[in-house]
Amino acid sequence: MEYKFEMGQGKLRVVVPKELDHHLATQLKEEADLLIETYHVKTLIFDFTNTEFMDSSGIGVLIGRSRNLSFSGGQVVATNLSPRVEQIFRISGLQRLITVVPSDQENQKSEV
Amino acid sequence: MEYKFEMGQGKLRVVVPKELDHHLATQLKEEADLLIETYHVKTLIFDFTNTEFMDSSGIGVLIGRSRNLSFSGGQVVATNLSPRVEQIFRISGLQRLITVVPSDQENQKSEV
Amino acid sequence: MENHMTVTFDAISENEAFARMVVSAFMVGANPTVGEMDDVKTAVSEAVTNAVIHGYDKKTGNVMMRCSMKENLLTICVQDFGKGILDIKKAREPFYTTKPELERSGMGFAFMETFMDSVDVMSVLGVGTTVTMTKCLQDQV
Amino acid sequence: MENHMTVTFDAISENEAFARMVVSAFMVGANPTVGEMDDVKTAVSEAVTNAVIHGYDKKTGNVMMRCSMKENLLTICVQDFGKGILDIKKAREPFYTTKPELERSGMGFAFMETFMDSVDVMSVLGVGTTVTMTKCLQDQV
Ligand SMILES: Nc1ncnc2c1ncn2[C@@H]1O[C@H](COP(=O)(O)OP(=O)(O)O)[C@@H](O)[C@H]1O
Ligand SMILES: Nc1ncnc2c1ncn2[C@@H]1O[C@H](COP(=O)(O)OP(=O)(O)O)[C@@H](O)[C@H]1O
Repeated sequence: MEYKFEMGQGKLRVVVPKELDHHLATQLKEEADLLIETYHVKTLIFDFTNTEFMDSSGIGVLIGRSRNLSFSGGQVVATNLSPRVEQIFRISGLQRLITVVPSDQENQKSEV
Repeated sequence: MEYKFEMGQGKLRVVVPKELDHHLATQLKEEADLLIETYHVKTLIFDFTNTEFMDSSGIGVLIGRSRNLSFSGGQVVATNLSPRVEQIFRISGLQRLITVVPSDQENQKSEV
Repeated sequence: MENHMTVTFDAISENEAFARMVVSAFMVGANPTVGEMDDVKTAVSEAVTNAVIHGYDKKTGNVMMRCSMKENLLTICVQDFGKGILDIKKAREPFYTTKPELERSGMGFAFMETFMDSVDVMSVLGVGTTVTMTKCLQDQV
Repeated sequence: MENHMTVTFDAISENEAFARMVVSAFMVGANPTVGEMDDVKTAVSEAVTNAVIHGYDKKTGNVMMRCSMKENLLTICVQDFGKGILDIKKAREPFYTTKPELERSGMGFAFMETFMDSVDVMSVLGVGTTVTMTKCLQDQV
């Protein structure tokens, strides 16, 4: 997995892999949680630029991180959704839990 | 399959599919033979630009066309071989039967 | 055209991607749309993941996937020989999961239903589970 | 990592490409080089084509392909339940073919041998043929 930090601002950007299924979701979860804890991440950004496939296992990871971060006053943001990933967000109701930010906007505002 | 003629000069250029196996070789053979007969083709050019895969069934087709055309004083030429297809030509000894022409040269000389 | 295929593989999470690739390779001959491909891959991914996680837990086992194509009708059957489902009706409810500790969303069956035309579940405790799904592919002209 | 897979499919020429895609999907987890992928795809293509053309002629039937990966050793077994081979030694000779009318080159077994580390042929007349091939993939660092 690819990660990008912006330290001091407590931001972590996770570049989601090409296919986010149960196998990769398990890996992503473990690695991201370690970084979140170590660096006191407050804003977790899932960048779906490279993601062509996501199933319900991916949804579980996003909901889980969103819940964990909300306990510590943080938030989860998703960006660069392909039409397919957006459809998955819509069907599962994920949009109501997680802020989806259009790519350019997110770049301007957070500059991560 | 994709075909290109240069009439009057008796030339037929066959754009070989991405994967030349037994299944597609059978198709290619039938279609090409019909054109060769109909248009009295004397030079048959196999253009491997798009070809990533070829097995021994492909070799059979090339040898067969080469033999048929030599009966009528024609010839078979192959061009735009990828390193993999070149390797297959080398291993099977196809180079000794069929003229392999570098892409640019073939374009200049025959202008098909 | 008619075609059939059966594949059996180890119930490990690495093979979730393998199953998706196999079903893609099987259906590509029928010239499906990209959307249809994605739908089927998602449904297969859900069914195979369930076999790995719920059917076998962490135990070794095999997953069997059978596919058939008859004209435009694709039928996919994903079978495991694992622990089986106690209450199929409850299992199919959206958000219902017996493994919240693994952060399962409980959306697996809901996804299969969304992306396929029909989903049928057969299960016997201690024997295993079979999920049969169909999808009618659009005629490509 | 260890992994296993068995796939059975209709003996039709459309499935030669399917078999190549399945073996690619199976071995991709072992991180092979592009050259290794091409070698294995070619060998599988030869064995499956032989099952379709020679094993079953124009008759219907099934081809079974079993793959296993143990550390870096890939083993592939392609089996048909067709007419079998009378003289295996002769069949393996380069340029030998019993179907020159189909413009077979007689290079199928030669290609399997070139691209794999070992090729083993078992055949019983009227029962079928099993070709077992192995290839040791290079360790990718
Ligand atoms: N193959 C299976 N074997 C045993 N139990 C299963 C199987 N598939 C599904 N289940 C049960 O059905 C429940 C709901 O499945 P699903 O909707 O896919 O959600 P999730 O996988 O997120 O739990 C699972 O939590 C599990 O208890
Ligand atoms: N699966 C098979 N069943 C029956 N005969 C076979 C099989 N595979 C190969 N053979 C026999 O071995 C011969 C040589 O095979 P091969 O080297 O692959 O060349 P080709 O396929 O071009 O004939 C074939 O012509 C055929 O007689």
